[in-house]
Amino acid sequence: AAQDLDIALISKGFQHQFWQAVRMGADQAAEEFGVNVTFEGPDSETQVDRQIDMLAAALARNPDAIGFAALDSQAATPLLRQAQEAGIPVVAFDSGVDSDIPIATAATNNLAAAALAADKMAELIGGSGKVALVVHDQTSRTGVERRDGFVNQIEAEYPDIEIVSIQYGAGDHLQSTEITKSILQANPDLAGIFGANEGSAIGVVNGARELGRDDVAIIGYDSGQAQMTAIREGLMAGAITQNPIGIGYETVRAAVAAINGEAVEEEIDTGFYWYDADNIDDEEIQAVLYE
Amino acid sequence: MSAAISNPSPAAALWATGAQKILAFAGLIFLVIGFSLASPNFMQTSNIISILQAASVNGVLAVAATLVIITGGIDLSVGALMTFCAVICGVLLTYMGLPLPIGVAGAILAGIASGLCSGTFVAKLKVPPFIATLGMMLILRGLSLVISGTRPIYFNDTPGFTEIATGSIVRNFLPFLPIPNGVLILFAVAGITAYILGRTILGRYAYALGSNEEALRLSGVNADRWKIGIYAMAGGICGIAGVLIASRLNSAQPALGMGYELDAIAAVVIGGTSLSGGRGTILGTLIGALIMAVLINGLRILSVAQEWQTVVTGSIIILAVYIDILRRQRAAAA
Amino acid sequence: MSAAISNPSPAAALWATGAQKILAFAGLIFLVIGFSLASPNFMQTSNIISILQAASVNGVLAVAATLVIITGGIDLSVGALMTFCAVICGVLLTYMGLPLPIGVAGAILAGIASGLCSGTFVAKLKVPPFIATLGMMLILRGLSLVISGTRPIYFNDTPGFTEIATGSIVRNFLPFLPIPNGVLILFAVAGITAYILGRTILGRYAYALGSNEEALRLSGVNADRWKIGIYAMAGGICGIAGVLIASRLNSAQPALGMGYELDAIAAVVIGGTSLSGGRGTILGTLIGALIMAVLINGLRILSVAQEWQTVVTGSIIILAVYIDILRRQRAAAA
Amino acid sequence: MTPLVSMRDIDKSFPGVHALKSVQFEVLPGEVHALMGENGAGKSTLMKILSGVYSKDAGVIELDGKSVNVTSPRQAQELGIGIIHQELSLMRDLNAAQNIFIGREPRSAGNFVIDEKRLNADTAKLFAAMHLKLDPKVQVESLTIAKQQMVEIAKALSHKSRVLIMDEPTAALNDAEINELFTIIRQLKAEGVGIVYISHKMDELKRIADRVTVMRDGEYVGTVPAADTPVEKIISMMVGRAISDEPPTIPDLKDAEVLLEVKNLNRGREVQDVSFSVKKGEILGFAGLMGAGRTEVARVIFGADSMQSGEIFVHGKKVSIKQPRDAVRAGIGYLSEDRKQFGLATGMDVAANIVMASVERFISPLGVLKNKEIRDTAREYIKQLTIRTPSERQETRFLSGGNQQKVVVAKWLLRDCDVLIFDEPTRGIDVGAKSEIYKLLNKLAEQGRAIIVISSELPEILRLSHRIAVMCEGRLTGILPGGDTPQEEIMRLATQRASATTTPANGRAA
Ligand SMILES: Nc1ncnc2c1ncn2[C@@H]1O[C@H](COP(=O)(O)OP(=O)(O)OP(=O)(O)O)[C@@H](O)[C@H]1O
Ligand SMILES: Nc1ncnc2c1ncn2[C@@H]1O[C@H](COP(=O)(O)OP(=O)(O)OP(=O)(O)O)[C@@H](O)[C@H]1O
Ligand SMILES: [Mg+2]
Ligand SMILES: [Mg+2]
Repeated sequence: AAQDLDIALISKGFQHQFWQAVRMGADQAAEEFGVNVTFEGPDSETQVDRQIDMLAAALARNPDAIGFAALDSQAATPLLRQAQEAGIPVVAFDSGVDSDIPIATAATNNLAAAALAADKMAELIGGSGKVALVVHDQTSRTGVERRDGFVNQIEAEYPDIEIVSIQYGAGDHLQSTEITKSILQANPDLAGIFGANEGSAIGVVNGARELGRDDVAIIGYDSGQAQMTAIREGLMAGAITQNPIGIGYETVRAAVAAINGEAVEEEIDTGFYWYDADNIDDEEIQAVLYE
Repeated sequence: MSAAISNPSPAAALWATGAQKILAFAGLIFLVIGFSLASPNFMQTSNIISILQAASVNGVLAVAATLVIITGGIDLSVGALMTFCAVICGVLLTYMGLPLPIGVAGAILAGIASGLCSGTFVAKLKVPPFIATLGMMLILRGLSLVISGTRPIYFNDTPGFTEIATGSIVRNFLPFLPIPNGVLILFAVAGITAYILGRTILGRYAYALGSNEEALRLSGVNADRWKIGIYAMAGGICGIAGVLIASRLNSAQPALGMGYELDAIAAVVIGGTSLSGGRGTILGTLIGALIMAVLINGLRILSVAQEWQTVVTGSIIILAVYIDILRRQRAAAA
Repeated sequence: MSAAISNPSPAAALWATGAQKILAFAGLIFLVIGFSLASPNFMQTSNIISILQAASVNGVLAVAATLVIITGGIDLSVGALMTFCAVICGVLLTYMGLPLPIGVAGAILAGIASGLCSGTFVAKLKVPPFIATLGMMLILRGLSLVISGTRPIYFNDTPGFTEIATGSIVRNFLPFLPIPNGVLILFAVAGITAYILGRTILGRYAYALGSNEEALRLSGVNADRWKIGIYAMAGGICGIAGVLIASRLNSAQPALGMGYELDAIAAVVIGGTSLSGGRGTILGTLIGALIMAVLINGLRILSVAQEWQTVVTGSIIILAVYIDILRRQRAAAA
Repeated sequence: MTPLVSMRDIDKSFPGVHALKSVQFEVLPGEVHALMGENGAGKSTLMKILSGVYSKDAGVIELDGKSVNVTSPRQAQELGIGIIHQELSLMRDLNAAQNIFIGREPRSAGNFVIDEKRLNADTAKLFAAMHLKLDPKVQVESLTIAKQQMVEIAKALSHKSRVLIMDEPTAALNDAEINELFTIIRQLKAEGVGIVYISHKMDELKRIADRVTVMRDGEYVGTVPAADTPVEKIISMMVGRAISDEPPTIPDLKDAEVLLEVKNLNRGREVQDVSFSVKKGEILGFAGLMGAGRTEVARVIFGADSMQSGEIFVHGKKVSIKQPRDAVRAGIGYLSEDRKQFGLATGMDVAANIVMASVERFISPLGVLKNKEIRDTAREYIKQLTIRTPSERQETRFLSGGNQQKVVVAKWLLRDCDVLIFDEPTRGIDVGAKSEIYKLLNKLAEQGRAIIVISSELPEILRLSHRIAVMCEGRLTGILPGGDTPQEEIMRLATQRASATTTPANGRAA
């Protein structure tokens, strides 16, 4: 019976490892609860309208529940209302939806997570010096929140740290590599760089390695094998990880509960963690990392 | 005149062109039937409307691209220009609080202005259209971010703005068929452009430019001016697309539109317009845009895994065009 | 045969072509001087090497695109094919644990196979190159995700793999000039391709195809077969680009490569190759790729805000091509 | 003697056109067999079937008495059938040598690398044998049509074919080059090569052909010996009626208004200090050898190329012409010598091309086209110029060469200019149509227009011109009276400086 339940997850991205980890968590839950889950997302976090089309197609399928990570909450509101009218429960994930329609939200607090990265950066460079950011996107919510979370924390707490450059590499590893190299070239005395998502972080590591700069403190975001290796090898000081598998899992779990008419927790904080060479092998951390 | 020339009866000729036109839809009909059989959820009013709506922005952009392609050029800036116009609209309505018609007019004028630039680069400075519009694409992409302050601009203060694309005038007359206005706008833009291409001097010169620009010039026509005019018209249509997408998202997203140019051009080419210029129709472009929208929607409805969706889309695009080529060959041989 | 044909002395002619060639670099030199004056950090060995390295992947892709464009076609699949070949390389080396040369050969063969497909679609099925390679782009993009299991594949088990692009043989001889191998590979690929274009039958027929395909056919040449051969060669070069990028990132990233096709084509066109086919040089393409790399690097070094970087890049691309057009007109008039 | 080639009952249809109806044709070894017929008679189509470009719908082709099936150009080449196509089919971006040996490049190093040295040397040899002074490495794009035609001929000769088809090889050549070509043809004849010769120039028949086959409307009319059949007979076989050919009656234009006056026109080497005037009702012929600069003068006057210095007066008023539009506004029309490149939008239909220069006349105030009027006008001109086309909606690229030319003529007739410049107006046009165009030009002059005719065919110049301007190497070397001016006088002015070919001009200029 439950096997016939159809849950459509519309995420913000697809190919990136973070989203694949979310998908993995969703698949785990799907297996556990015996439901069908589909997972889709646009090619980049700027494609708001493509995501709307995906949501519309998912609605046309008439699923039993929808999981949605909004690129832009407002743009999706009419369709979400349509879902509500059709009695399809909506679970928001990743970064929430500004609306009262979702019955639950499984998300990371990106602002707080990036602020933690800023604290760690300050600690690593001794509270003063120049730092730069390589961010994946200039307009998307995750990009903006991680940038602002980091920048605001630095500005508020560490007056001796100067942010000299913020550039955007679309999360493309190669582009982020080139960006990092030019930042280092332009600022030979740079003390640290923050890469705001997986692709950006790996690009930062690559760029520093290609220029032979092992004196720069690098902080990453999310996980993936490359970042984990970089942390173990000492190229990267550490990174913030969310709990993508948990996000995916919780989203599906909440959806199933809602379909079955059970009560669901409204705010499911999936949390974020700092990990570095010291704690990377801890069980608690390993549980939230993905290869 | 030689007796060898066969003169089929007018009725037969009419029938032949009719059949010809229907057959041009073959790929589309084939897809629709296929998906209808595969999933009961496909052939439903609400889904058909979703498809039309998904086709509307790409369709309008494709109409703009068709104009330029017919002159033998190419327009890579359509997506970026759409976004730029949406941002302009947002600035006028939300930041400056001007009334709605001014916002819409401003977006269209911005499109025309940008088209004038591209057209001038191409016609006067002789920069190849690919480069001129690639440059414009980058410039507009940057300017959209600059003007908007890299933030989406919301239209919450302009009531009725979302109605432009998502409201439905049709519903008032046919309650069971709530076709959104955005779709009507697509058909209106397509219809008007088809008329202009087929029946006016601008259209005539567009085809002549693509067919043999030098011959047109040597016929004493100010070819450059007309070419600029066509780019400007294409720009204006992108402005309409900008309003459409802004209205649909109730916001101007300054980073939107990357890669949209290829989708638009794909719709044009699937619709049978030649990239070397001189030939092409708006009807074909419309069909091309619909084929793409149906395909993607259908695969989603069938819950095909996303990585396979891409593979299937690519294959079907090639196949659709190949079938169209075969059909033409048959038609020419018959 | 009229006396109007002037016959300048060979020396003068040589000088004229020499000057001509140098002038083709004008845009590049202009940019380099400009940035050097603007920032002391620009003109440094390490940065020049960074620029060369940044140009290497795009440069190799642009060389592949040049081949196809000279035949009068266009190749939108170069970026996706690069990624696909990188993934194939990863599957062979990491998943199957085969030795390094087999992985590299496999990537190049995968590229050639894909080129054979595109070429067959274009030459045999008469699908327009734009559509055939757009379709291939989507197919390859999807297949890369499918084959890799939507995960990056790391080359940690293949020691020496990263050396392919990031190691430096030159350093052994010139310790102060650690030019990475990736840059050497770019120059090698460009040199060999230039030789093939200029001196072999394949090259001759590439130009002939772009110039007047029908005439080539009427001359009794199996135009289709040669065209397929050229697409295959372009595919093989994309395979090399795939190895290059995989080596540089020490991983095959299955989602990489979007938008790379436009960058590659832009480099080709900035380098003076005509999109209508029949003319173009690899040297020009190299310069085009370098202009783009210098421009972006320089703007970043100057810490120009990213949104303005895009605007400036767009303007300079248009300007560079416009200056090149003026230069040619002068040269033709003189 | 077994014929080298024998074609029987050949049938071919195109969409809407039955181009060949059970046609027969044969060539003997060592024979020059002329194939004649009006524009659109099917000559080119028949030869394209023989050379493997088109496939036949029905019929037999025999080579040396054995039935063969020619399916591709390559196979035709292997069978020893070579062809010079009517429409130039060179690769613009390659040089002359590369064009000539395309597909047969001499190779070195593993059969893949081209031996460019030998390629150029072989080409140079070929050119020398043709007495052609041309650099093998010259880009064909930079050559005039005439020189491109010579390259085509060189290419066909290099094949050493047993059957050589020449589809209007002389359409763009001057007398010296035609003589050179004929020498080559005689040489080939002596070697036993069979030659198919297509031309609209009647005088060439007597000089070179052994037999003549005439076609009309896709049908075989008959084959006659060239020597003892009067030209009139052949013409009447072609058109089904006789055509008269009277010299011009030169009107008295002493008091006529000067419509166009050109003073000290200069543009590089091609146009040096050219001054002349044309009166209302006058036909001024422009004679000269290939590359003399006549086309360039016309293009400069028309604004297609910019002038370096000079003045142009229309109706006595000085006009500034910067682009063709200015010229057309001033009442000047120009019919280009290269219709494909400059005259026609070949992808558009006949009606669109005819009204191309006058669209503004067929629009409502809002810019909407009056399609019915356009159609009627097009039909009128199709009838007037007997343009052979299934309808005014046929794309011009499907028309035969001569009919395409007529479409361009129609375009300028419709535009109704005061001054009309016709550059090689009858290139590739059959005798019937030619005499119609002559009549037309005369009528236009009588209506009070000023006409300039540029032609490389002296008989045409003599037949039409009221005055004859002669050019040589960019200079106007003299203006002669029309009527009975001897050809020698024209040729003397046309060759006042260095000749076009390596051998001295004497005896070849006749
Ligand atoms: N590819 C084609 N498609 C359609 N019609 C064609 C095609 N080629 C030739 N025709 C038609 O076939 C007929 C014969 O044309 P062809 O070119 O053989 O004439 P021609 O005798 O060579 O004339 P000309 O002296 O003008 O060159 C014409 O009516 C022409 O319009
Ligand atoms: N667009 C051009 N570019 C370069 N050279 C040109 C161009 N047009 C003409 N020429 C050259 O100018 C000279 C004059 O050519 P033009 O065509 O005016 O001569 P013509 O008398 O009309 O001869 P033809 O019989 O070849 O038409 C020739 O040497 C020709 O090569
Ligand atoms: Mg012919
Ligand atoms: Mg001429």
